[in-house]
Amino acid sequence: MIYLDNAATTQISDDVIKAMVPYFSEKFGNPSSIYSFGSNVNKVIEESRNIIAQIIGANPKEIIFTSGGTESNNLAIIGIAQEIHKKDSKKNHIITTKIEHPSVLNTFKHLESIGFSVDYLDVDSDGVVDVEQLKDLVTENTIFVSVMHANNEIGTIEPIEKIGSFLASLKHRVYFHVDAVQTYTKVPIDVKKANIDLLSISSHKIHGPKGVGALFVKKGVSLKPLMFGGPQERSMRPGTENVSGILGFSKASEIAFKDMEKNNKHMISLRNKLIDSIEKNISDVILNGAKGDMRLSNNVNISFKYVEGESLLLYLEMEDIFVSTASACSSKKLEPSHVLLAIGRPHEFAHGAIRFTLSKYTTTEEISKLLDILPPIVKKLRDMSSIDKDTDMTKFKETDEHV
Amino acid sequence: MIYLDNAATTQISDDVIKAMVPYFSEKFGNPSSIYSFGSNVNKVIEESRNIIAQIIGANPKEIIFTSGGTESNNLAIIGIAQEIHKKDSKKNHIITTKIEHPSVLNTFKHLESIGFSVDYLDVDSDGVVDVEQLKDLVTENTIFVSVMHANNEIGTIEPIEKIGSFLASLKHRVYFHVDAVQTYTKVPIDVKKANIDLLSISSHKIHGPKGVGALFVKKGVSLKPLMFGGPQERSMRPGTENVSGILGFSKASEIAFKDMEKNNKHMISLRNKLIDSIEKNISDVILNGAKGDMRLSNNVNISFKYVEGESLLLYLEMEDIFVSTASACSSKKLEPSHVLLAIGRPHEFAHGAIRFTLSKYTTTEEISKLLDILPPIVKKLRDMSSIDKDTDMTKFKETDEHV
Amino acid sequence: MNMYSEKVMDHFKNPRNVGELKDADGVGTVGNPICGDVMTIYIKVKDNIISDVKFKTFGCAAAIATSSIMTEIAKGKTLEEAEKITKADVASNLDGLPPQKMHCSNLSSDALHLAIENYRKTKEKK
Amino acid sequence: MNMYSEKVMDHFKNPRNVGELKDADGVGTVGNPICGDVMTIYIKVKDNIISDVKFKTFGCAAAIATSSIMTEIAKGKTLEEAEKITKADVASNLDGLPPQKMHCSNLSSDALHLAIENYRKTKEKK
Ligand SMILES: Cc1ncc(COP(=O)(O)O)c(C=O)c1O
Ligand SMILES: Cc1ncc(COP(=O)(O)O)c(C=O)c1O
Repeated sequence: MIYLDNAATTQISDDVIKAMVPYFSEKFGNPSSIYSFGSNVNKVIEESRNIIAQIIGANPKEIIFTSGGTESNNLAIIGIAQEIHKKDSKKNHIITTKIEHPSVLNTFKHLESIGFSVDYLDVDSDGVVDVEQLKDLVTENTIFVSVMHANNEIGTIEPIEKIGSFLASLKHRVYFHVDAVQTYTKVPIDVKKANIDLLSISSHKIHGPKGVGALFVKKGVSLKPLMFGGPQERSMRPGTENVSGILGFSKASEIAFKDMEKNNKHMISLRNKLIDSIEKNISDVILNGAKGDMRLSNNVNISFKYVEGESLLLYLEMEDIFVSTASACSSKKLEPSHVLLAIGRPHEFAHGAIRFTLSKYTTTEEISKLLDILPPIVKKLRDMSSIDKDTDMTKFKETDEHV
Repeated sequence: MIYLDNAATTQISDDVIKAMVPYFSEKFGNPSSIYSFGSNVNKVIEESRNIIAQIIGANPKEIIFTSGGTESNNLAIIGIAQEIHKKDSKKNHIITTKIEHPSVLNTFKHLESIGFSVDYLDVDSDGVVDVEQLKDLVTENTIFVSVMHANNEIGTIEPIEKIGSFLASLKHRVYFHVDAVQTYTKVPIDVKKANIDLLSISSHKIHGPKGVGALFVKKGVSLKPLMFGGPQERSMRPGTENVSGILGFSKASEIAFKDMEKNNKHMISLRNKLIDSIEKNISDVILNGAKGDMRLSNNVNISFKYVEGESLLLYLEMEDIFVSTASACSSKKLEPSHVLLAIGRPHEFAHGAIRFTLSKYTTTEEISKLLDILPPIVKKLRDMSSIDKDTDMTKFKETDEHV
Repeated sequence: MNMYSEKVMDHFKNPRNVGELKDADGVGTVGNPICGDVMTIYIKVKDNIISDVKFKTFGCAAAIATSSIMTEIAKGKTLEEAEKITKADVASNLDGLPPQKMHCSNLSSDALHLAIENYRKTKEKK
Repeated sequence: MNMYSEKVMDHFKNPRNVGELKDADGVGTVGNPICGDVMTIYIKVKDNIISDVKFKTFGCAAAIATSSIMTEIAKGKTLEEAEKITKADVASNLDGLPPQKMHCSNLSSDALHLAIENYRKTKEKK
């Protein structure tokens, strides 16, 4: 198997599994218990908090464990919007970008539906958010701005430090949330220096277990919780803690952070080889997303014109190669990716986009094999295709109804 | 170690761990992916849904996986309250009992704080909810009623079938939520026969992993979600699924359900032995909760007068015996249990309550050892105590301020 | 296993009758690259019978497989029989399609019907 | 490890000076069974010095341990010295207490001070 869908989810490292298993069997106590068999388990949670806090330049008390990136995003966005709006009802404006993950976009749509005023920032053809537009849009009634650290589909890294320092320079307080699910332990970050108030991360994207994530909540920032119950996570996120999950997440964080530079170097070299060879050996392709340093180390996203992404994906699957057509979350939908449309790709090219996302486990041999297999598959599908470079696309543009 | 805190959390069975591990390592795909490596993982989720649905008499489509009992309760309560109130703003009344778990009570307090009108039903001295009072309180504006299936502290089983059929007999639609976290795979339930609309369950109470639970949502009942994002769990609960957790939960459910009768028989016999021997060998004790069939098979809750619970707990811990003083969730608080106060125990006895909760793994030898160790510990603490049966409690009653 | 039946995967992997018919008697194109599917069906007609049929498709696996099976179903049928082919026929010949892909079977029957219409119109004009 | 220091656990496990002093010169009781803690401290006074001290406590481990350590601290002190014992002294002599249990160290110093007050009042009357 050649697994190139690491932006969707990753394989757990053996060291992480080994660390987790005892917390299923012998060490199964409830961390809320006052006896040692429970409070020892609680200590593991506090150590995990410490490890993750250090990686992002936070204080351990500023880390709240959640059930994943989606919950972290929801808690941050709904939590700060409700909290601030409750205190000052004039404050009702919130800002994000057009290329966020559905767990941000749909949360904004929810807030919009209950009366908040929302602006969605444009991005340029590389997918870089328009900071000048942001500066124009922020008002005294703006509660917060949410911008992802890097896009999950096209891998473009956003200028969050610039946005953070702009927001920090304002006279009125505008909070800053960053969805760092795709960059955590890949792009270094210091939440203090970047003036971030809320930062979302997820375990299963960094070779940790699924179903666990965290939210950094800057000291002094208070959120309306999504859920109510026991006193866990300072009542911001009640419920018996997913102990083995939290431990697995911190272990995976530790391993990934230690080798960050080495892993990035490895992935960047394979990423560049993949992009360069495809551009050289296959005609009519477009790289989606930024180039070089502004691109995530493990992301390659290419539109193969005149070919539909799902077909390409399934032909690759027959060769035991696993890639993605869009964000894994929306892969059951038929609409083309909102991210590719936002960077200005015509629909017919947006449909032909394939995302290859590497991990530290990806090898040169795997990339070479992919590069052997890919051109004949693209050729076969193009030979079969009813459109090509001579097709007059304008004749289709009128209808937008599905037949 | 003699572990008698199985209402707080349980040890995972080896079979469950064995079933989970492959979904950490080889089978790590994202269930939302369209290629087989992901969709095979999705199949595991659907099989798990099936298993759990069968146990409670539901349709698989009616099961939504969550991060635990707390989230299930929050999703049910906030979800139905918001959904119905949005459609008909006159509907603003909700009812629960005084003895619910904090994840229900604090969620009601939250709804109360944003304007819902709330009634908390009384219970009798056994902890049985007052159904006649419920009948008096229900109005045309009542949205739903939430009653736990069995109480987590004192083990009293509530007449939920009676409540369900009363609610179903009303002319106007009043929804029924049941927190079945403590009874799932211990007390048989059929959600259809009991006229239940929403039912919460949790994995880590039945020898499954922590951080996973489920909510039964009857076909046709729609809830406002707590979180927004991808299309997982029919958009009612987005986020990459905790695959190994869900599988572990269904595996644990299967095992527990298969042996339900056998396990109950075993636990009831040990439970009765424990209650009878304590009542016989230690003076001035009171059993908290109902007797016989109306008591959960694994729960023993006893107030040892003139002794404070935490001290007793820690003396037992020195003997490697683990018990609880109140609900694990609130065990860091100093206030006596709201449940023991609701059944009318005076504060000084409420402070001396110890909960022993058994599991299928509890042995006769363990119970015998406990019964040997307990009387001298109680005696030592009573000898040390500043109150006894001759103390005039009334002289204390005036002050209620903490010194 | 992905979401498709073995039959769909077989037709997707080894599509029958791919290509153009240079001297086609009728051609039908449906769909829209904006939606991600464009199908063209070419037919040769001899004595009121579809004697040859080919397709070209830009689209997902379901679009390709429905095009392929459609060519097999249509070949050798009279025009009247071919006009009666429904999307349900297409889907059932493929042992079913996932719900969100059912519109593809629509597309291929529409393309065939358009090709027949095109043949009739051309003949009238002659 | 539970939330308590080894020193707390030692005093909880082997409390010093448990019991009543039948012929006590001063007795102080504080706390409330409603809150879960009641402490009684008994003192014997000789030449303005606390010559003996005992306690009885209904309460949690912290309540028992603070009572126990208080008897050790107080014994042999002059009344004036004993009156100056603060809750901080008690907590630090136990190598600290969890935040939510700090009120227990309050209780034991209060109980001692009440016992001294009781001794003084009784003496005046005589
Ligand atoms: C950028 C981004 N944000 C949020 C998420 C959601 O994280 P999770 O799958 O842990 O809910 C994802 C992954 O799907 C993501 O890529
Ligand atoms: C009755 C009851 N409801 C809800 C919960 C919460 O479940 P979880 O710990 O899975 O969040 C518990 C356990 O703490 C419980 O006993």
